[in-house]
Amino acid sequence: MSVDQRAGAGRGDGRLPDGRHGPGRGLTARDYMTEQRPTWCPGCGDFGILAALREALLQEGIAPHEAVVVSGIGCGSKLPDYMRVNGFMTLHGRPLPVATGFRLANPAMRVIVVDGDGDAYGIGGNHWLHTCRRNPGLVHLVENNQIYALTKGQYSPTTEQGTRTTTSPEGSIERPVNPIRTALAAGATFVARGFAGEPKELARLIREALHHRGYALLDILQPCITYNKVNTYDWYAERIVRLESEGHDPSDFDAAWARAGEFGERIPVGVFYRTEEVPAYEERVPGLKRGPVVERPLDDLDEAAFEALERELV
Amino acid sequence: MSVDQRAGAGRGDGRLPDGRHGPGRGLTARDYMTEQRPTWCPGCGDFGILAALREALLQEGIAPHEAVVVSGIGCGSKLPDYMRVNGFMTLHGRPLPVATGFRLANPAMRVIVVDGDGDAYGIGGNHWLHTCRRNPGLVHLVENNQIYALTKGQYSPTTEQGTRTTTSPEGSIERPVNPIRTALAAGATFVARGFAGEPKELARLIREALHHRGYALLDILQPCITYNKVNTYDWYAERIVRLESEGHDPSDFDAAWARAGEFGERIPVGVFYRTEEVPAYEERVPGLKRGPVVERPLDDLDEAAFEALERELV
Amino acid sequence: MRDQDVSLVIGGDAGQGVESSGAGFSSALARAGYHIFSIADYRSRIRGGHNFYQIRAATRPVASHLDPPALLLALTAESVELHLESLAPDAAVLYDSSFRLDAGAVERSGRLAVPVPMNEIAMRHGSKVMMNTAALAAAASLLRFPLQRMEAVIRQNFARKGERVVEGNLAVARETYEQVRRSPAAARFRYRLPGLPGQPERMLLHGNHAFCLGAVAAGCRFVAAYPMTPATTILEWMTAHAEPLGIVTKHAEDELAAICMAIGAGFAGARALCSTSGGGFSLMTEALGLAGMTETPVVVVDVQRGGPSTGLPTRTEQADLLFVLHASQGDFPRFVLAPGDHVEAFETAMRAFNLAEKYQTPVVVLSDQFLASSLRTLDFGRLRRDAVPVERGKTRRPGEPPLPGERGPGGGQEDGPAAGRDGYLRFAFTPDGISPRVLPGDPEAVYGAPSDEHDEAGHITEEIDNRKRMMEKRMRKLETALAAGEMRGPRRVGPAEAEVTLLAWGSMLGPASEALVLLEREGVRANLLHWCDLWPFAGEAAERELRRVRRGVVVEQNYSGQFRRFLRMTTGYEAEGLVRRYDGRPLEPGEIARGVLKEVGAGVR
Amino acid sequence: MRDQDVSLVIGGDAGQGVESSGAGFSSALARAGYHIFSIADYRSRIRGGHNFYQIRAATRPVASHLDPPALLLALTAESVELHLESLAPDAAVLYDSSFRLDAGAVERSGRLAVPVPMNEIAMRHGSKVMMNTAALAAAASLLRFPLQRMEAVIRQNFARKGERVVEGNLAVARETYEQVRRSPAAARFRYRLPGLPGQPERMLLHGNHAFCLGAVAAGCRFVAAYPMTPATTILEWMTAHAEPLGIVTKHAEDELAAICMAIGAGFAGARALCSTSGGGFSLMTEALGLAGMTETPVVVVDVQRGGPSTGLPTRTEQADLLFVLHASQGDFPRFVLAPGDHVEAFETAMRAFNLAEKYQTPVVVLSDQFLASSLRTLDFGRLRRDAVPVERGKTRRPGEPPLPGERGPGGGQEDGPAAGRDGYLRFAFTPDGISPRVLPGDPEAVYGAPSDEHDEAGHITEEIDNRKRMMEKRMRKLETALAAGEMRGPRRVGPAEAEVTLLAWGSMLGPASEALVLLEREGVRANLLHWCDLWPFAGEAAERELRRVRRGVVVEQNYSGQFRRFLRMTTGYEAEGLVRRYDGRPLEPGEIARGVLKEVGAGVR
Ligand SMILES: Cc1ncc(C[n+]2csc(CCOP(=O)(O)OP(=O)(O)O)c2C)c(N)n1
Ligand SMILES: Cc1ncc(C[n+]2csc(CCOP(=O)(O)OP(=O)(O)O)c2C)c(N)n1
Ligand code: SF4
Ligand code: SF4
Ligand SMILES: [Mg+2]
Ligand SMILES: [Mg+2]
Repeated sequence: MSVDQRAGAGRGDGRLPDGRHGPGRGLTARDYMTEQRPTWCPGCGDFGILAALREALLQEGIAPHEAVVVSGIGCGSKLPDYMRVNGFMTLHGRPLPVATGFRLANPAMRVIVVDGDGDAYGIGGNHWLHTCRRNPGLVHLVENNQIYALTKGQYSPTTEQGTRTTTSPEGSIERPVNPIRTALAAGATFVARGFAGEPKELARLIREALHHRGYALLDILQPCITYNKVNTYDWYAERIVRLESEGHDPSDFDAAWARAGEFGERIPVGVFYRTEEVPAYEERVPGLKRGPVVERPLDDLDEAAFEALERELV
Repeated sequence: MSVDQRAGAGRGDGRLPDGRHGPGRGLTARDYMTEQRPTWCPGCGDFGILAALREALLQEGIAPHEAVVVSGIGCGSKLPDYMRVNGFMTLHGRPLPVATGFRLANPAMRVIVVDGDGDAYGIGGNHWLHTCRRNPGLVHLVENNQIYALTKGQYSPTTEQGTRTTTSPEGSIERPVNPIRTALAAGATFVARGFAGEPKELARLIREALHHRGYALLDILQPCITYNKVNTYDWYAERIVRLESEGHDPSDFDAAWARAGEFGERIPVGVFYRTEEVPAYEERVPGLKRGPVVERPLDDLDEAAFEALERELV
Repeated sequence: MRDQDVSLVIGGDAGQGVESSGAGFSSALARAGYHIFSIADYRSRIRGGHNFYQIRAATRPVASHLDPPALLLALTAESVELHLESLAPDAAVLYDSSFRLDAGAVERSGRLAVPVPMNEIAMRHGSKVMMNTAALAAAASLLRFPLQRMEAVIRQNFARKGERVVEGNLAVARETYEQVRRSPAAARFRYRLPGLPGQPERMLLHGNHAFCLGAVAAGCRFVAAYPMTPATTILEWMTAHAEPLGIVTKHAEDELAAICMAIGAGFAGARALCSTSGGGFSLMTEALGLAGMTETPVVVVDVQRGGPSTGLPTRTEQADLLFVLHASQGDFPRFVLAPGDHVEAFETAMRAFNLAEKYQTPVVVLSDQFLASSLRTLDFGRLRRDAVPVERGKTRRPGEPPLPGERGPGGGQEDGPAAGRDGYLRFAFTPDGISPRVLPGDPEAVYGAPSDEHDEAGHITEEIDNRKRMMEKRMRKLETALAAGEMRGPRRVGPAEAEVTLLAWGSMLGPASEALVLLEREGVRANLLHWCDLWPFAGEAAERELRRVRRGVVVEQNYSGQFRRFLRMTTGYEAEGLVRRYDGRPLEPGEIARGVLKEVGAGVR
Repeated sequence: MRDQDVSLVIGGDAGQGVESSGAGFSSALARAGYHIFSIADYRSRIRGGHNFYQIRAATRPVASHLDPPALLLALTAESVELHLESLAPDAAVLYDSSFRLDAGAVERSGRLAVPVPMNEIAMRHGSKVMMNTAALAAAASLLRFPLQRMEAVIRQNFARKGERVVEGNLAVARETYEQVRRSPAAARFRYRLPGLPGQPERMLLHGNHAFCLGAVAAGCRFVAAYPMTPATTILEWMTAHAEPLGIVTKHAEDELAAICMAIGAGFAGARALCSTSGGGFSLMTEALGLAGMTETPVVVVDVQRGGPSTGLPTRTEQADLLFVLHASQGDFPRFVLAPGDHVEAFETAMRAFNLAEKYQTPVVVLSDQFLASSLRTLDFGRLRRDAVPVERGKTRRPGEPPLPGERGPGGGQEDGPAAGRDGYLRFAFTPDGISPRVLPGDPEAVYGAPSDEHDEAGHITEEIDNRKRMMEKRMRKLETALAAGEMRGPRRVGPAEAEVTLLAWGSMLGPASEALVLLEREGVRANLLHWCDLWPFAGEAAERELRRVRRGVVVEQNYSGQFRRFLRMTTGYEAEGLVRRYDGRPLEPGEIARGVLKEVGAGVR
């Protein structure tokens, strides 16, 4: 089922309740541009991710003011600074809870998290684990360059064993995280992998994620041309296989688990797993039954209600 | 293969290099006792875990001074205070890194982590995730009572969906962590589940874990008679099935993954998965090639070696 | 009617229901018209170990617990041993007749030994668990407290357990009440708490309740926290009221997440709260700086407990002061407020949310276990919502008309050099340091907020001149707040001129105030300066008052005299004396008075 | 030979190799016999944006960078724009002939414009990347610095890239050198850095190197950290030397884990280090209290950078002072030391590990980006290991003979009431507050260490009297350290009597010392009091020195004058003036001197 077929197909389509989103709203690529120039190394994979995100928002008709991009700290986490969109560049490892808080206070806005493999799977691992099972309506783009880039080349949670970095001069002795498998085990309801070297395809995956009801993890293979001389564009390109073209059924959890085990000679990209059966967290929060917090007046507690609270204490 | 058969079977047997450990060293149950009386509620599952741990150490011939029990904060984390053993009662959620540091500084001692489900899978989740893939030689006993007990009954990461607690008066809306599956996905090399209501059997499992080469997770179902009125002794007893008696092969990763999915009408206990193929982290640390840090003199850097360091800077 | 001021203690083991009995009796006394101040003393464990509950009931409002108690209700023999010494000379000791107890020792100490077959009566009408009912009825009887008041509380407490349980308990209460009333001891006991007809109904609430009421009154509709004694009841109260009031509450995976969620919600425009104790606050320090740097409003309440580290989890201390004032790397503006009592806790909550939004900064409220957990009565009308009207300052929602100066110099132009494409400068340099804030979602104001240093439009920059101006802009908010009179100087209690001045902050307001009365009884004319507002510090007001101090004694609950050092740092004033306690138990007025006398020595009078 | 003291700047874009060129030139100058002080100014990004590197070379030891530079080596046209103003009036500007640059403007400003076809020469002998070699050769030539010194560095730096690359670079260097030497500009340039024959070899190291050397010399064999600029090079250096020196280094999953690992290792008996910057330190505050409460030795170094929050990641600041002094809930003993320069960084590392073990507490070393990253030359023999012999105090390993008092009062008896079954009291009350510590593994000393309050044997207890005594015992360690003379008062630089006294701490030692010379040139007799040891604070020594201060000006790198406030809190002394910088760039001696003159105004002379 393609994105466009599914658009508007009920709860999981990610649309705002009032149908504000959607293509054909007169938005243009220019709307997502700023005069700020990226400080990334020329050739960095983050350029592809930036382009893909802009494209996806445009195609989905999500205007810059209707979304917020929450990022961590690292090379890739500077992304919101380089496009026109609401941005919150938070702390290393903490964008998920910040984004969750935002989403729970204002579920009418689209909340997109962009961070690095260090942010997401390293220092921020606990938030990730709990976000997977909590399932808030967030799109999570992990710029996975398998290295700590901004701090100049230490091994990251996804660095392959044996890789020499400044903190592993004899080769890293830790087995890497498998983000896809871990997310599946932790209960994620949308788990996908993309490649920064294919921005068009990546944009399509981001759109898929934007249509998901709950938490959508999109792990993005991102070449870092300066500090990762192993996992280059060519290295990835040689290994990438497409789940879609290999007949993978993203609704099949066991198949997803099996395919998630591959990362070596063959690296599958695409949607591993997706279910729309699990409600987004915010759909079930009792405190939101009266509507988004930010849309209610601050003084909606009237005199009688307040006195009732006091009377409970007699 | 039973524990006794395997004892002494090479690297994975958990023995000290000099064979100091082992049964028949004249140790008695009394050696593990203190005059300190547990403050747990009468009937608490933690009593069974305490008994099982004492029993396992005795049977393995690990003397109190040869082990250190590192705990977090919670009802169950008071355990080291109630037995004679070196204890380090650390912070809520942090026993794993403290224990890892201890183990890397002194791999000659047995390091056992005891903490709650809140510690291990809640606030300490990130350490857990990375400990699984890092594989240090730690035995990790999680007193999983599916509740925050010491703080008087809030939902924990393992509380079942829909359970009413003080922080989920309408029923918890988060899907619980599946500790077994998450550990498997994260790369754990020994993953087991025990039941506090069967201390003998539990002691056997702890002994298995003590024989493991790397990180051994033992998730222990622990009734909390005060705050968890759902998952009682009876509730567990009715559901427990034994992996061993059902012919499960712990070396079969896929079978382990499949069985780990069961938690409801049937709750498997026993060893889900075990491999001795992965070296313990400390076996591969370059800095340990010269032996345990704590056994080397503080001034083992001689004048010539120091000057060589200075000369690198010319 | 004569003035009454009676303290009583219920002592027993954890798990015996000491706290619920204490709360129940407090409630009965309150409904009978007494002013109440109650504290619970319990251990960080679920069962076992001695706990006690101290209730003070008086015909005038009371601000603190007060020793010595006139009555001990002993649920274990051990509690007699532990409390006997601290009782009033003519106190009574109520205990179960079956206890192996040296009644002679009690009598020799001058106290009245009152054995009552509570257990037996309980067993006769139901079961052992009804013994607490018997005990409360015995105490009521001894104090001549009307039986029907006890009956009402029993009915209410046991209602959900069914009629049989209610009836059983009522029977137990009646029989015990009668038996004690007719005992010779009753006649000898001189303390009385008769019913007080004509008194108005009052609330009976603890400090965390008061804070919660203030928070919801201020429009707080987002709470993220991780359970931690003694802050947990804030999250729990908020969660219990989440659905009807429309509050999003999140029990997060840890404190790092809790504050980050609150900051995310604050960024979105919610009034967001994060409640914790010192250990959790430690985990929040990094994110506190995030709020400071990105100028995101958030309120954090640190309900202090005994430290360091896990320390004394269920006990009180005021030892996070210097930490909270300076927590997180670098310099950034913050507010720190430490309410003195239940009313101030309510008001401080309201002020905190206003300050957070008006100044776009984090606000830390310093409470502690003593304030958080002590129960006291308040007249209706004492919690005045209108005293602190909701103010958001320069904040607007999407769609609302632009704020003055929102478009900045040269703003509003497409691609204008200063304001960026959106013509909106989220971090505009302004004379007062506060930049107009448009909540995310406005088509005319799309912007970013980075934890890195940034320019007026919110883009990351390391440029020198911008950095200086941005730093100054942020820090200027503190001066603006001071100039606007947001920060209060010390509140003076007692006479304007005094021989000795007590200097206190936070929860010590009540005990220190009551100590003044005791000092006066000793012939010492004393007054009190009490600070709620700690940062930014209203230095001028403080110095004005401090200049009048003849002999100053700081009263606080920590080892190192943190407030004393703080006063020196901010005003240069060095207090002569220090009365402190650091064993986790709240300073009691008598203890303060004695401590003050000792500190200022023979010099007084 | 005449005294030389020349500063030069290399400016260009990130990714252009500014830093490696600067380090290479520094190294060549150092080997030629110059004393060097170099700083890098770079941005928190991998490529793009202006960076620069400033080298000071002198014939006498230098303790700071010093403006104005005599030479600008411009790798981009932009760098001319940015630096021209700050150059010495007779400075030279070296740039590529192809730059579109208004040479006339340079000349009109009085400076010498020296265009060199560096790019062209580079292309001719190899490729564009060799332009940096050309640039360095050009600078060398202009300064009359011997070509063969540059050649040696080129050989070394390019050796691993193969002979062809080496040869190409050498050819580039030679041709450029020759061409500049023959240029008319060369004759007009008055600054010279000829070879200095006969000078001893020296180390060239940055502050983090010095700290690492001190740590390994002190027996530190365990490092856990999470990468964070500008502390990362500590972890990296340690890791690079892990195998040969037998150091366990762990790049942890986060800072929470890093400090907990270090504490676990410290508990086991290793000398354990944890390196971080302010943001990481924020995450460590909770565990700092764990170390304090369980009396576990651990050393944490906070290499400060520009805050708040992510702030200015690659820049310097001294704004974590008050935070670090009070971090974590509750009161517990800690040491805080802030070394002033490279030699003191070495020594402080050694002292830190001794203090941590002798007093069984956490020790925090406050460094900063300026100290951590500035390169300077040191004579061999300056890093004196024997100055701080390894001391473990009352610590023993399993198997070693018992420590005095180890068995405590009543200890040694089986089931003895006080000492527990093992007869060993890990937390024994002692007059000096330090309890004998047996490392885990001893059959005679099995014990527990809880983060909850505990008794002498290490069991959890909330008992009042024990709590008081345990709290006092822990805190007494600070008095013991002071009484033992562990803590140093201020170091005085300059004359004993002065009109103006600079008051500084940490890395400001060098710049402030050099400012004294400049002040003297202005006719102002100034001296400096510099503090390395901040907590426990040697108050008496400080007060003794402060009493002699006529006009005091605090010099520090933060907005709010944290040290100035700290001095007031600890001594009551309120400095008259404050010279501060808070844009992340290190204060420079000239700037300090001007600032001091401004602060004390016309009052001086
Ligand atoms: C608490 C904290 N610790 C450490 C850092 C330093 N730091 C900045 S970015 C980064 C890692 C970057 O790696 P990653 O998240 O993979 O992003 P990348 O730069 O590779 O895009 C680190 C460790 C920080 N900013 N905050
Ligand atoms: C940083 C921090 N946050 C919160 C707490 C309060 N706290 C103590 S125990 C506990 C949870 C206990 O749950 P669990 O780990 O499951 O242990 P249990 O009591 O159930 O055995 C919490 C939240 C704490 N001590 N430290
Ligand atoms: S260092 Fe790597 S990740 Fe960072 S900008 Fe350069 S290429 Fe991209
Ligand atoms: S509250 Fe639960 S976990 Fe804690 S001691 Fe009691 S039964 Fe055990
Ligand atoms: Mg990365
Ligand atoms: Mg639990």
